[in-house]
Amino acid sequence: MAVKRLEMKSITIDFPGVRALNGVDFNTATGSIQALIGANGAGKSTLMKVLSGAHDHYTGEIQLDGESVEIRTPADAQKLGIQTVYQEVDTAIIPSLTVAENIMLNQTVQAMGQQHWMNWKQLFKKAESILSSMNLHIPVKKLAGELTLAEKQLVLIARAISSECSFLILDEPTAPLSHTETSELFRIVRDLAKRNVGIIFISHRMPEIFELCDELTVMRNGELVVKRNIPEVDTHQVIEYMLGRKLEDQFPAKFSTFGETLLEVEGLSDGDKVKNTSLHVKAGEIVGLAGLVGAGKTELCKALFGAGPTKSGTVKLKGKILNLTSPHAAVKSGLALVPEERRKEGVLVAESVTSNLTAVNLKKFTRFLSFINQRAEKKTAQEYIKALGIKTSSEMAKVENLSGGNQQKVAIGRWLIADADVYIFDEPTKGVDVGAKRDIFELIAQLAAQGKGVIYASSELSEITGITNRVYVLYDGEPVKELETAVTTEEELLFYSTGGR
Amino acid sequence: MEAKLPLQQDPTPKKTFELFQFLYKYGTILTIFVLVAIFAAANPSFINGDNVINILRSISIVTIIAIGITISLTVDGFDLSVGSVASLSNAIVISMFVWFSQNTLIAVLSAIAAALIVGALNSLMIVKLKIPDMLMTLAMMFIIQGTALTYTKGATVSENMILPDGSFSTGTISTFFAKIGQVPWIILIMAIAVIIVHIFLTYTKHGRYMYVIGGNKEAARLSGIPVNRYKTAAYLLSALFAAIGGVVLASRVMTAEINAGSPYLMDSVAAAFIGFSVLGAGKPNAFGTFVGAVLIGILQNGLVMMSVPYYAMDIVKGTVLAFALGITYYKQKH
Amino acid sequence: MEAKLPLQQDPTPKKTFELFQFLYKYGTILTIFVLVAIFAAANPSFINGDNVINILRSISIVTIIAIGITISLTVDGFDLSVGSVASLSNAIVISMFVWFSQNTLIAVLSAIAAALIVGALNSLMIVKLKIPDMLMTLAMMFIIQGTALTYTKGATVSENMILPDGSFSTGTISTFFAKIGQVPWIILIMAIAVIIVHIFLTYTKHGRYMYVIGGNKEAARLSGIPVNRYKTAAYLLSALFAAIGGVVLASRVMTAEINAGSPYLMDSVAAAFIGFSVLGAGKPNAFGTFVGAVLIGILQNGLVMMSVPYYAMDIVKGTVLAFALGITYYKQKH
Amino acid sequence: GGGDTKTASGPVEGVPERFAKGEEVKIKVIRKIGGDDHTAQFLAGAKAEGEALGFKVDVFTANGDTAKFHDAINQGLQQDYDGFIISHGDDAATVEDVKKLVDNGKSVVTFDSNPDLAQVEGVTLTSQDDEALATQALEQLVKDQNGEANIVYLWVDGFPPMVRRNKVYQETLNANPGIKEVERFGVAAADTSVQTQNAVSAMLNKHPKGEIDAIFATWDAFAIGAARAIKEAGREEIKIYGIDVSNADLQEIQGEGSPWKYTAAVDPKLIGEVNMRLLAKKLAGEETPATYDLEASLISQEKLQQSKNPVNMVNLAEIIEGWGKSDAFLEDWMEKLKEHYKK
Ligand SMILES: Nc1ncnc2c1ncn2[C@@H]1O[C@H](COP(=O)(O)OP(=O)(O)OP(=O)(O)O)[C@@H](O)[C@H]1O
Ligand SMILES: Nc1ncnc2c1ncn2[C@@H]1O[C@H](COP(=O)(O)OP(=O)(O)OP(=O)(O)O)[C@@H](O)[C@H]1O
Ligand SMILES: [Mg+2]
Ligand SMILES: [Mg+2]
Repeated sequence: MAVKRLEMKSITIDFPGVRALNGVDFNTATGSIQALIGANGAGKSTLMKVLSGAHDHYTGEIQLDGESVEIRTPADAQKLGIQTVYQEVDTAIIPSLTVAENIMLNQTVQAMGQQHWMNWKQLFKKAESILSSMNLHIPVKKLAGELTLAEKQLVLIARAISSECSFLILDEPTAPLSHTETSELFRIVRDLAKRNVGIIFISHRMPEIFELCDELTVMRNGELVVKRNIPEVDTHQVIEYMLGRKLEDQFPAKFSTFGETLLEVEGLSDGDKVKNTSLHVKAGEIVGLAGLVGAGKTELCKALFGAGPTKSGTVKLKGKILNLTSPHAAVKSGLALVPEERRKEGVLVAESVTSNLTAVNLKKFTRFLSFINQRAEKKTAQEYIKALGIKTSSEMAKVENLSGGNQQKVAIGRWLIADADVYIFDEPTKGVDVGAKRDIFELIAQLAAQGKGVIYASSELSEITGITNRVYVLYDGEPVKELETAVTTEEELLFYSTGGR
Repeated sequence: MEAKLPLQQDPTPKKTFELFQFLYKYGTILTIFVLVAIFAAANPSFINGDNVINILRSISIVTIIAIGITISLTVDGFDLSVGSVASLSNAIVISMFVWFSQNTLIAVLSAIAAALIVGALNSLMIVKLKIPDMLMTLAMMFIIQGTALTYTKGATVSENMILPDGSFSTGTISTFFAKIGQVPWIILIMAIAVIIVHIFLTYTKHGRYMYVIGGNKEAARLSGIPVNRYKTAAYLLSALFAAIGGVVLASRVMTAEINAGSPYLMDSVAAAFIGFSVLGAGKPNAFGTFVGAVLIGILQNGLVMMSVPYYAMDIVKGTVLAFALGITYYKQKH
Repeated sequence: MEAKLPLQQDPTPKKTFELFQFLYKYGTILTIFVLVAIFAAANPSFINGDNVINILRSISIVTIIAIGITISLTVDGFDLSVGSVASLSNAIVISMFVWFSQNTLIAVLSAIAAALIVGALNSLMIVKLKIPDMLMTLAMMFIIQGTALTYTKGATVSENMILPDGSFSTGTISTFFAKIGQVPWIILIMAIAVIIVHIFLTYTKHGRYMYVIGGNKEAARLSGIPVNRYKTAAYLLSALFAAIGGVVLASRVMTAEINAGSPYLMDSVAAAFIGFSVLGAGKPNAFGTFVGAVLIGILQNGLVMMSVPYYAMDIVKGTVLAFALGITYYKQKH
Repeated sequence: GGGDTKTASGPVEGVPERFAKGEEVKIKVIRKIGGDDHTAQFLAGAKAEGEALGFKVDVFTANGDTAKFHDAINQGLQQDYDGFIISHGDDAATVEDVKKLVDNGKSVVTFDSNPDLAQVEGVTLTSQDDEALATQALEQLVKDQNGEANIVYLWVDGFPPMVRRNKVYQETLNANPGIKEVERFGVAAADTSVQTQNAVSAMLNKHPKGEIDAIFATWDAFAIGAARAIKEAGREEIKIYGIDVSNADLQEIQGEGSPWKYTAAVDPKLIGEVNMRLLAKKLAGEETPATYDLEASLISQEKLQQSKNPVNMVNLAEIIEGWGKSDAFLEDWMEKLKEHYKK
C-alpha cells in the first residue's frame, strides 16, 4: 500500500470582517490518524472546508503526493478521494428523504456515471449493509428528519464511509455521540486507517484524541501552532498549545451547603419517552442527569421546561405547583433552559449578539408602551460579551458568524440576564473547547453559589462527576438510580446507564 | 460491549398516533371518497361514466400545469409564472394557425419554444442573480402577461378575426390540432404527463437529485450535485408543462383570449400543495398533485351539479380545502 | 512551486464588494430616482405637485394592505387572504350605510370586526392545526370571497340599489365617511399606518419578538416567547390592515363591487417583497414596503403619462420589478 | 332527477301542451363572464322570469374562465335540463357545445355570443344592439361638442361587443375630422374601475385644463372610474359619454357635479327576461327568430337630476320611456302560467 501525502500550503481565507485562516500549513498522510485541535474559532472547520471544496475563495496551494491539485468544488475533493463529515449536522442531512438515500447520497451522485435509473432495491440493501457493518439498526426507510441528532450524525458518518476514499475528514463527529457509539466509531476509524485511509479527526475531547490518534496538529487564531506525534505530548501541553497559556483545574470547586428544596418533580410522564420521573433540586445544588444518548435526557429537560407535552405528574417550584403548558409559562415561573441543539433551538442565528442576549428578558429593557431602550440594551450586551469572553467582532454581529463555542456562550449568557431560579443545561459543553468549557463550568458553579438550582444533563460521565453534587441516572426514559457524586465513579454511572441493576 | 442502544428498541407505537398517521397519509383520498359518496347520493348521475369523463377533462389542464409547479417545488422553488406562460403559448399556437397558416407541428413547437425562453430567463435570474423564486416569477408573470397582450394587441385571436388593417385572417386551425383538446386525447395527455413525471421523479437519478436539492440545497452542493443545472432544468420543465397546458387549452377553446391561462394558477398551486401529503409523501410529487387536482375537480363538478348558487361555491370549495388541510396537518401537532 | 492561483491576484476585492453592498441597500431607491428622472424628462408635469398627490393617492390602498402582509411576513407567515378581506370589509361598510342606515362608526367597526374574525380563524388553523400559512390563507381566500359574494348576492352595493324584495334601499353614505377616501385623508391614513407599524416593528419589544419568531420559531419558543400568541396577533393585524384598506377603498369608490379588493393582492405582495431589501434591511419592514409601493405607483402613473399602450404596461412593470430585484439581489452572489 | 311534483303544479288551462301538465321544467343559465353588475342583473332577470313561469332555474358563471364555462355546459348536458341560456360564449368551441346540446334535444338561447350561433338550427342569438349603443352615445357627443373636440377613448379590445362598439367609433372619427383622440386606455381586470380612475388621473395631469373636452367610455366600469378621477381633480368641464348602466352608475350620474352626462344602455335584467321567454317559446315548440337585438336607450344626466326621487334601475322606467319594459315574445299563455304559479 503506497502512502499518499497531502499538503496544504499557506492557506489564507477572509470573510467579511475576519481573516479566518492566515497562511496555514497543514499536512498528513494516508494510513495515519491525524488530530486537528484548537480552541473554538481557531479555524479548524474552515481549514477542512477548504480541503473539502466547500469554500472556493481561499488563497494558497494544495498538493497531493507533491503534485499541485485544484480543489474549488466539493466534486473536486471527492474525485481526489477526500470525504467529509461536516460539523454542523443540519447542513448535510436531508430531512425530507429516507435514511437510505441520505447514506447513499454520494454514491448516487458520484458513482452513477451515465446510468440514469435508480435501483431502489439495491440502494436499500446497500444502505442496510453499511449500517450493519457499523453495528447500527436504524430503519433505512425512515425519513431522516425523524431521527435524533445522534442518529443523524451516524447516518452522515455512514455516508462518508459508503464510498472508497483516501482521506476522511471527521469534524467533531463524536459531539452528539454516546460512549458506545463513540467506541463503535473508533473501531471503524482504526479499521479504515489500517486499510490505508488518512483520517483527519477534530474533537474537543482530549481523552479521545489520545486514545485514537497518531499525530496531532494544533491551531490557534487561524494559524498553525505546532504538529507533534501523540506519544511526545501530554494533555497539559496540548492545552497550553491551544490556549497559549496554562489551564488550572478544569472543574471549579464544589459547594456543599444547600438551601431549601427549589424544584420538586413528582411522577412526570410525557406519554412517550419520559416515564414516571421524580426528582428534586435544592437551592445551590447542581443535579446531574446522566444516561446514554437516547435515554431521554433531552425530553426530560424539555418536559420540565414546558416545551414538550406532559401527560401526568406535578412540578413544584418553591412549593408552588407549576402549570407547564409552554416555555413562556416556564420562563415566567422562573425556569431557564439551554437546549441541546444550539443552532436550531438555542440561539437566533440570524439576529445580532445583542438581541440574542436580551431576547429572553427584553422586558428589562423596555420603557413606556414596550419601547425598547436600545442604549441600555447595548450596554448590557457589551458587559456580558466581556464577562463571558465571547469572541465577536461587535455586539451587532450576527450569531451565525460566531464559532460554535461562542454561540454556546451566547446561548447561556441570555439566561443569565433573565435571572431565573432553576437553570436546566442540556449538554452545554457539546462542541466547546476546553477553555470555553472551563468558563462555562465556572458560570454554572457561580449560579449555584448564588443559590440557584441547576440541572445538568450530559452523556459525558467525566463532566457529570466533575461538576454535579448529586446525579440521577436515566435509562430508557426513567431515572433508575440516584447517586451522591462524591461517592460514585464513572464506572458505576456507566453500569446503571447501560441498564444494570 | 454489546449492550443494545435504547433507540434500537422499537417502542410500542400508540393507537392515536397511528390514526393520525393514517389520516395524514389518506386524508385527501378519504375526503375524495366522502365527497363522491355525498354527491352520488344527491344525484346518481354524478358517478355515471360521462360525468367521470367530464371531471377528468375539466381537471386535465389544471393537472398538467400543476405538474410543472410540482417540479419547480421539488427543487424548493416556486414558479408563479406558469399561468401567464400558458396564456402566451395559447396565444402563439392559435396565432400560428390563424395569422401565419402554419401546420400543427410548427404551431406547437413555436409555443413550446417561447415557453422555454421564459423558463430559461426565470432560471437565469434565479440561479445567477439569486433573486428569490417567488419574486422573480412574479415579475416574470407580469412581463409575460404583457408580452402576450402586446402580441395579440389585446384582442382575442380566432379564425376569421379582423386584423388591424381591416382585412380578415384566413388561416384555419387544423382539425388534427382540434383533437388534442377533446376526449380521449386531453385525458390521455394528462395521464401521460402524470406518469412520466412520476417515473422521472421517483425512478431516475435526476429526479432524486431534484429532491435532494429541495431537501437541503447546501448538502446537495457539498455532495457534488450541479445544483444550478438542476434548478435550471426544473424551471425549464415547469415552463414546458405550462406550455403544454396552454396548447391543450388552445385546442379546447380554439381561440386565444387574453390572460386565458391565468385562472389556472390558483387551482394548480392548490393541487400541488394538497398533493404534498398524499400517501404520506411529505414532499411535492406528481401522483399527489393529480389527486389534488381530482379533489378540486370533483368539488367543482359536484357543486355545479347540486346547483349550489355560484356565489356560494367558493365558500364550499375553500372550506373543503381547509378541511382536507386540517386532516392532513393535524398529525404534525402530534 | 509558487504558481499563484488566479484568485490571489485580485487586489481590490473590497471595492466591488462595497459597490454591491451599496446597490443592495439603495437599489430600489435608486431605481425610483432613475424612473422619476426619466418620466420627468419625458413630461415635466410628472413631478408637479398634483401628480405627486395622484401617485400617493393611487398607492395608498396598496400600501395599507401591503403593511398587513408585511406584518404576517415578519413572523414568517404569509397572508394570501388580505385581498378578499378587503373586499369583504368594503362590502360590509357600504352595506351598513345603504342597507341598514348605520352611522360611520358602526359601519367601520362592523367591517373591522368581520376582518378580525377572519384573522382569528386564520391564526387558529395555522397555530393550532399547524396548516402551512400559504395553504390556509389560500383556502380562506376562497371562503371569504364566497362569503362576500353571498352577502351581496353577487351584486354591486350602492345607494338606492334595488333590494331582493323589489324595494329600494334608502340608506345614504355619510359625507364624513366619503372624506376618508379623499386627499389629504387617504394619504394621511397611509402615512400613519406606515409610521406606526414601522415604529412598532423597530422600536418595541413586540416587534422585536415578531422578527425573532420569523427568524427561528423553535429558538423563539424555547426563549420563552409566546410564539402562538404573537403569530395570532400577526394574523389579526394583517386582517386589520386589510380591513382598513377595504374601508378606504369603499370610501374612495362609494360602492361595493364584488371582489373589489382582490386585485390589490398581487401589487401588495410585490410591494412587501421589494421592501425586503430597502436600506439593506434584509427582512420585511414597513418603510421598505412603502418604498416598494411607491416604485409600483410611479411606474404605473409614469407609463400612463407616457401613453404606453395599456397592454405593454405589464411588460414594463414586470421588467422594472425584475431589474430592481436584480440590483438588489446581485450582491448575494458575492 | 325530477319526478316529484310541486304544490303549485297541476294541470293548467290554455297553455302549450309542454307546460299543461305541470311537469317540472329545468333551465340552466350559463354565463362566461362574471363579477360585474351586468352579470348579476342579467342572471336575476332570467331567474325571476323563469321562476315566474314555474321553471326551476339554475345559474352559473365561470368568472371569465373559458374552460370552466365549457365544463359547465358539458356537465349540464349530463343532467336533466330542458333548456339552456348561454351568455358570452364568444369562442368557436361554444358553437360546438351548443350543437351538441341541440343534437341532444335541448333548447338553447344565447346572448352576446359567437355570431356563428345564428346558423345553428333552432338556436336564437340575442344581442344588445351594440351599434345603436355606440351610435347614440357618440352622436350626443358630437352634437354637444359641435363636432370639435379632443377626447379620451376608454376601450378594451378582445370582446365581441367591444369590437362592434369600436367599429362605430372609428366610423364616427372618420365622419367628424374635428373630433380628435388624444389618449386611450383600457384594461379588463377585476379592478377595472379603480385602474381606470388612476390612469385618468394621470392623463388629466398630463393634459391641463382645456386640452381634453370629453371622454367616450365604452363600458360603465370605465366611465365610473373616469368620473371619479375627474371629480378628484376638479376638472368637471370634461364630459363623459358612456355605455351600459347599473345602480351604482345611476348613483354616480346623479351625484352633484358629476361629469358623466350621458349613458346609452339596455336594461340587463330585461335581457335576461327576454332570453327566458324566448327559451319558453322554444320549449313550447313555437316559432322563434334566429337573431334578436334588444333595443338601446340613451339616459341623460339632466333627466335624472330632474327627478324628485333618487333614480335606480327600477324607477328609471318612470324617466326613460320604455326602459325595463318590453313585451317582446310575451305570449298570453305566459301570463296564464305566471298567474298559475303566483304564490
Ligand atoms: N461563513 C463565514 N462567514 C463569516 N465568518 C466565518 C464563516 N465561517 C467561519 N467564520 C469565522 O472564522 C473563524 C473560524 O471558524 P471555524 O468554524 O473554522 O472555527 P472552529 O475552529 O471550527 O471552531 P469550533 O471548535 O467552535 O467549531 C471564526 O471566527 C468564525 O467566526
Ligand atoms: N427529532 C426527533 N424526531 C423523532 N424522534 C425523536 C426526535 N428526537 C428524539 N426522538 C426520540 O427520543 C429518543 C430520545 O432521544 P434524545 O436524543 O432526546 O435522548 P437524550 O437522552 O437527550 O440523548 P442525548 O441528549 O445524549 O442525545 C430517541 O430515541 C428518539 O426515538
Ligand atoms: Mg468547527
Ligand atoms: Mg439530548
